[in-house]
Amino acid sequence: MTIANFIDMAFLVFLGITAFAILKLRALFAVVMLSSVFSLVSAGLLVHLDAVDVAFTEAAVGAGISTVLMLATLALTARREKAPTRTHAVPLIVVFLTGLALVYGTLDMPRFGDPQAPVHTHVAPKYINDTEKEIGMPNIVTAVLASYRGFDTLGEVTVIFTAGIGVLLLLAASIREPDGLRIQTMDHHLVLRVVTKVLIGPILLFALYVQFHGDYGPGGGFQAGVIFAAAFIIYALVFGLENARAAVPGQAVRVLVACGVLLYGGVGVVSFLFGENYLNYSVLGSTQVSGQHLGIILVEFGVGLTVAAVMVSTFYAFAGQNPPIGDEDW
Amino acid sequence: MSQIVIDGVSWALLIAGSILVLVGALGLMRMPDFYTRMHAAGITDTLGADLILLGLMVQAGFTLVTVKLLLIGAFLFFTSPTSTHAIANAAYTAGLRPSISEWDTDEPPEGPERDHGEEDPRP
Amino acid sequence: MGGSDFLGLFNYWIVIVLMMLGLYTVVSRGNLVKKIIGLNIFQTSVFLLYISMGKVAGGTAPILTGDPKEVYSNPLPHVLILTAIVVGVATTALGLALVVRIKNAYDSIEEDEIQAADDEMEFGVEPAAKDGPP
Amino acid sequence: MFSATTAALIIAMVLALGRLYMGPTLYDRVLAANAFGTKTVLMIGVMGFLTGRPDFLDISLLYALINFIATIAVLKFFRYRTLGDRVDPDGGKR
Repeated sequence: MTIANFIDMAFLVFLGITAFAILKLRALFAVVMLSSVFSLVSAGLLVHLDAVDVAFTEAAVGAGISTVLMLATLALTARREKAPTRTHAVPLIVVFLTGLALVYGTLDMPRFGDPQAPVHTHVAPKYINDTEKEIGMPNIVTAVLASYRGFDTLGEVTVIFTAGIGVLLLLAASIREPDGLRIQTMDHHLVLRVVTKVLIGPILLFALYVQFHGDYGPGGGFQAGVIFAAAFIIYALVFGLENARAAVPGQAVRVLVACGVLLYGGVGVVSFLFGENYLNYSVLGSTQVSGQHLGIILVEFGVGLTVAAVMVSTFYAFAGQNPPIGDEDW
Repeated sequence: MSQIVIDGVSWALLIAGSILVLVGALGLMRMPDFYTRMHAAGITDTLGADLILLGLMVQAGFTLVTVKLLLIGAFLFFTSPTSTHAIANAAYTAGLRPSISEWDTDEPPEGPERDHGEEDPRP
Repeated sequence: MGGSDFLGLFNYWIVIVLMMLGLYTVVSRGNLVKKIIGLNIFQTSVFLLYISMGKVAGGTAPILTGDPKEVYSNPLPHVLILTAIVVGVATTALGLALVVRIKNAYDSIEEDEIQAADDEMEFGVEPAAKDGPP
Repeated sequence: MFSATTAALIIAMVLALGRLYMGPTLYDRVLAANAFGTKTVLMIGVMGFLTGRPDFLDISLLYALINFIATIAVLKFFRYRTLGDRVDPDGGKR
């Protein structure tokens, strides 16, 4: 057993323990902390399994945005799960049998890491061999994401767009304008304010780096969008939601949500006008490679715009709800 | 020859960092109350992390990797104490007091008495 | 079954365990936030299944190094899962928004209490099992 | 040598996970989660060197950042029970 196996197993066992603890604990706050750790561990495992781009996304999304949204929900709902009132014999049996069937199914699967597995013998070799020639960028994942499977990604961006609209429809109606004065809650946390002020610039810079360096290293629109959103969210957390809304108005963010999808779709239409297939970027530049580069940068920028805007407006919608619970209840 | 020196220095740094991280984690597990645990986790972690990163930097030499490690180190150097400070601040203002068993008097601690576990005080 | 089978299938087995833990959390817990977290666990385990299948022994991350003999792991699952993660958080946000609205409407996020309130509204019966006001 | 560091980090992660599970106060859990995050940052850095391709430190950097943001969110949640602004009901009259 090599050190690689050891890391792999250690991470998997961590995941199992964490998931079990999530099932067992009834304090919802602890559950949210554990789910943030779950996502950290799974991202570590993803790095180990060579999926650096995926780990990047999981780190930003799972440990950052998800945790913040879940905390916002807890602040608006309840802090503790009620004790179960019924027995769980039937779900337990069903789950056990399903698991058994799935384990039986794995016995016929190709072994972990087998290079001859069917997954590795069809389209993947084409992507790996042709990316350099056809797209001309080192990061195969970005090339496949934005160019070879551009339709998929357009679909995913549309799903994110739709989910964002759904959240706004559900929550925007109940954002109440308060009668009282809004209190800048974090005013006296001097250390936090200074450190945050120092860090926001580098965070935005890092997001830009991730956005535009995605062709050469791990990164791209999805990750960068989430990091952008994280910068605005930390600003809103420390300096107050009102100030954040003054800096980035909710209206503008909602417009940006649509702009990103439009940019993505628009690049496809432009390639139409040049007489090529939808989302074929080769015609955008003088050579195929330069066209692909331009197309991928534009498309990734659209993705980043939509993702960032959806995340920020979702956060605004959650944080803008007035908590129904008075201080003495806690 | 120089490779041996580089390896030696980086290994020493890595080992020192690993030991500090281990000690910190042990303290996090074994210390009796919240503030002592924070002491263990906060202080040793910052130094341990930076030592490990320093060890990696020595391995990497003058490359982009070193710049990134430097950034991570700087970031941890800023955020780790800030987080620890913020947690301590939140715990203290919420009324959690260090347990000082030797000087413990019968008087209740100052500040609003709140529930710090997850038990919901409401019926 | 030999040792290589164990190592070769260990990833899939743990993934299945995680999947079942997530599923069990969803079906057996009445709290809606907990259900959503269970769904997230299930989702992450599916991601891990895909990525495990994409791993090639001795391979490295699919970012070209310029070395023609380099073995790369399969980039296709990475692409699929990368987008799935972001879509996953968007749908999680939607689910949480629904939970917030349910809390506003029913003043509870426990499944049985919501069911009881629904029954009461629809049939006008006071359910016997209701323990205390929500 | 990187393996030794990896092993030390894994043990430290186990201990942090234990503290996270045991509690007993909310603050212990946040502390443990924060410590766990720091260890993951280091782990990913060391893992890059272990596999001989240390180009992926961007992920570590992102982790350090996200960990900080999550901690701030948690603390704001503790202190003020909301992630938005608090409203003073009498504020208009003062």
